[in-house]
Amino acid sequence: MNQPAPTVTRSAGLTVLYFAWLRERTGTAEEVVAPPVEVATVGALIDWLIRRSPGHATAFASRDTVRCAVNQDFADPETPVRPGDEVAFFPPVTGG
Amino acid sequence: MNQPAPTVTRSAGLTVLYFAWLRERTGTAEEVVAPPVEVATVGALIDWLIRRSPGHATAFASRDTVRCAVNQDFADPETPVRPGDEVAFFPPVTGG
Amino acid sequence: MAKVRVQQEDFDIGAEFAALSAGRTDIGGLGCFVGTVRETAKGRKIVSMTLEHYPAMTERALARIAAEAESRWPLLGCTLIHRVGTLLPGDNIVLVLAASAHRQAALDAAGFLIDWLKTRAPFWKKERFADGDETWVEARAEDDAAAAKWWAGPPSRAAASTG
Amino acid sequence: MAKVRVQQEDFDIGAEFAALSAGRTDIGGLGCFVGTVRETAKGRKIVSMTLEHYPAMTERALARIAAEAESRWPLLGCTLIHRVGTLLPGDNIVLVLAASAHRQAALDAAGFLIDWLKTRAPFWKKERFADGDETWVEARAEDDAAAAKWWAGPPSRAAASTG
Repeated sequence: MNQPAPTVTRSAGLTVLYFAWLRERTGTAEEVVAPPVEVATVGALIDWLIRRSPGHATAFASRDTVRCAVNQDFADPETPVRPGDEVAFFPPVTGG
Repeated sequence: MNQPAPTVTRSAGLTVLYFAWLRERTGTAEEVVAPPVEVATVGALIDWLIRRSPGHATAFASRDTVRCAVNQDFADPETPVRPGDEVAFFPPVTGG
Repeated sequence: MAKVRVQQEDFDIGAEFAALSAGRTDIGGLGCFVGTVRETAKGRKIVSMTLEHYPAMTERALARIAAEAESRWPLLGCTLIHRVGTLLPGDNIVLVLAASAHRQAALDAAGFLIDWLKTRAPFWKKERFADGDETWVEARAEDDAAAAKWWAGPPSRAAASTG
Repeated sequence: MAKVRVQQEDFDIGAEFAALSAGRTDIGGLGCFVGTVRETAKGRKIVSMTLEHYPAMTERALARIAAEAESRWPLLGCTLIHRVGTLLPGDNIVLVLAASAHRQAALDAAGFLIDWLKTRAPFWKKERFADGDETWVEARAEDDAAAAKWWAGPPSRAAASTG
């Protein structure tokens, strides 16, 4: 009982960006979040984000239409995320 | 002996044009010629033209590098030629 | 060497050709593609299209696509310009331009640049229809297929000609 | 519908794009190729290039090439402009431009137009070298091969994408 409780929050937050219909469904363009340390990958981050609001749950309901970039590089569910990272979620791109 | 002699020349001439090195080798850009009626195809016309001058002979020495158009359409040695036609000889084209 | 730009304002196609070839005598050909806003989308008439992008990532993604083209073809320069914001039918959206000593490289690189841009640069289009409805354009399987074909290396038509 | 022109003076690339797309909202993409005079030919430095043509035939040949492209792709317009006379390194020689609702058609048509123009339009180039020597450019087997590939119909890459 002398042991300190495990640290479950991070000191630095993760910046999460949403584009296109993910922005519309979450109602958020950018948020800084502090998930527990267990949230160490993009996939785990999504699992954690969908509990933030019904809008988040709706945005990620069809995960195979959601794309991601970590620090401005395309990423996938296994890509690690760390405090200080910028994680962006968006639909498949449609420029050109 | 009452029969008239066969007509061996035409009343209307053939216009022959030369481009690029065919023009340079024949020394001619355009000439109107009146070959005998037997000269009824491009191939026969070349056989006849090469006797006009050493320059003509040189121009047609390598026939597989000579291209032809009859009345502004690409032609080949079997293409008919008739009085009044415009027949052009030139190397393979190199535009673009 | 590549020039990449994201901007709201229109681009000047002639000026981009001129900028790429100014003072150069080693270019033999320039291949170009310009994408424009069509008024009809899936049979419905659109009144405008709004392009959103991910600013921190976009120019970097375009530069990578250009660098990939430069690694695949002997380019003497390339330009990628993409507009963002609200555009009207007939407006220019995107310009890609590739210069090379030989025509097939210039044309193939231009095709590659637009195919990869369509699947690898963070832009999203929203169409606004005459009835006020707005929908995000969905990515198309054909675009993925068009981009994927370049993984197999230059297509056979490129091998048929070097100039 | 096609615009074909043979001229001594330079062309204005931006103006040709604008002319083809002016007032139109059905175009989704324009593919373009511009050929320019390279200073080096087979390792030798050229000082000028003179283009000769067959005036009575040239525009007709260009119109046929354009018509063939229009029969193969759903084009909304195309432009072929070829310069004649004496040109200097860096000068424009030829412009081909094809507009379509979809990008692959526009790009493929532009490639087709330049490939066929190179083998079916009556132009001949003579290069003048720094030492005063002049030689007629020889037709290249690669150009014939590039033109011939279109006989087999649109290449497989065209089939992969419709837009």
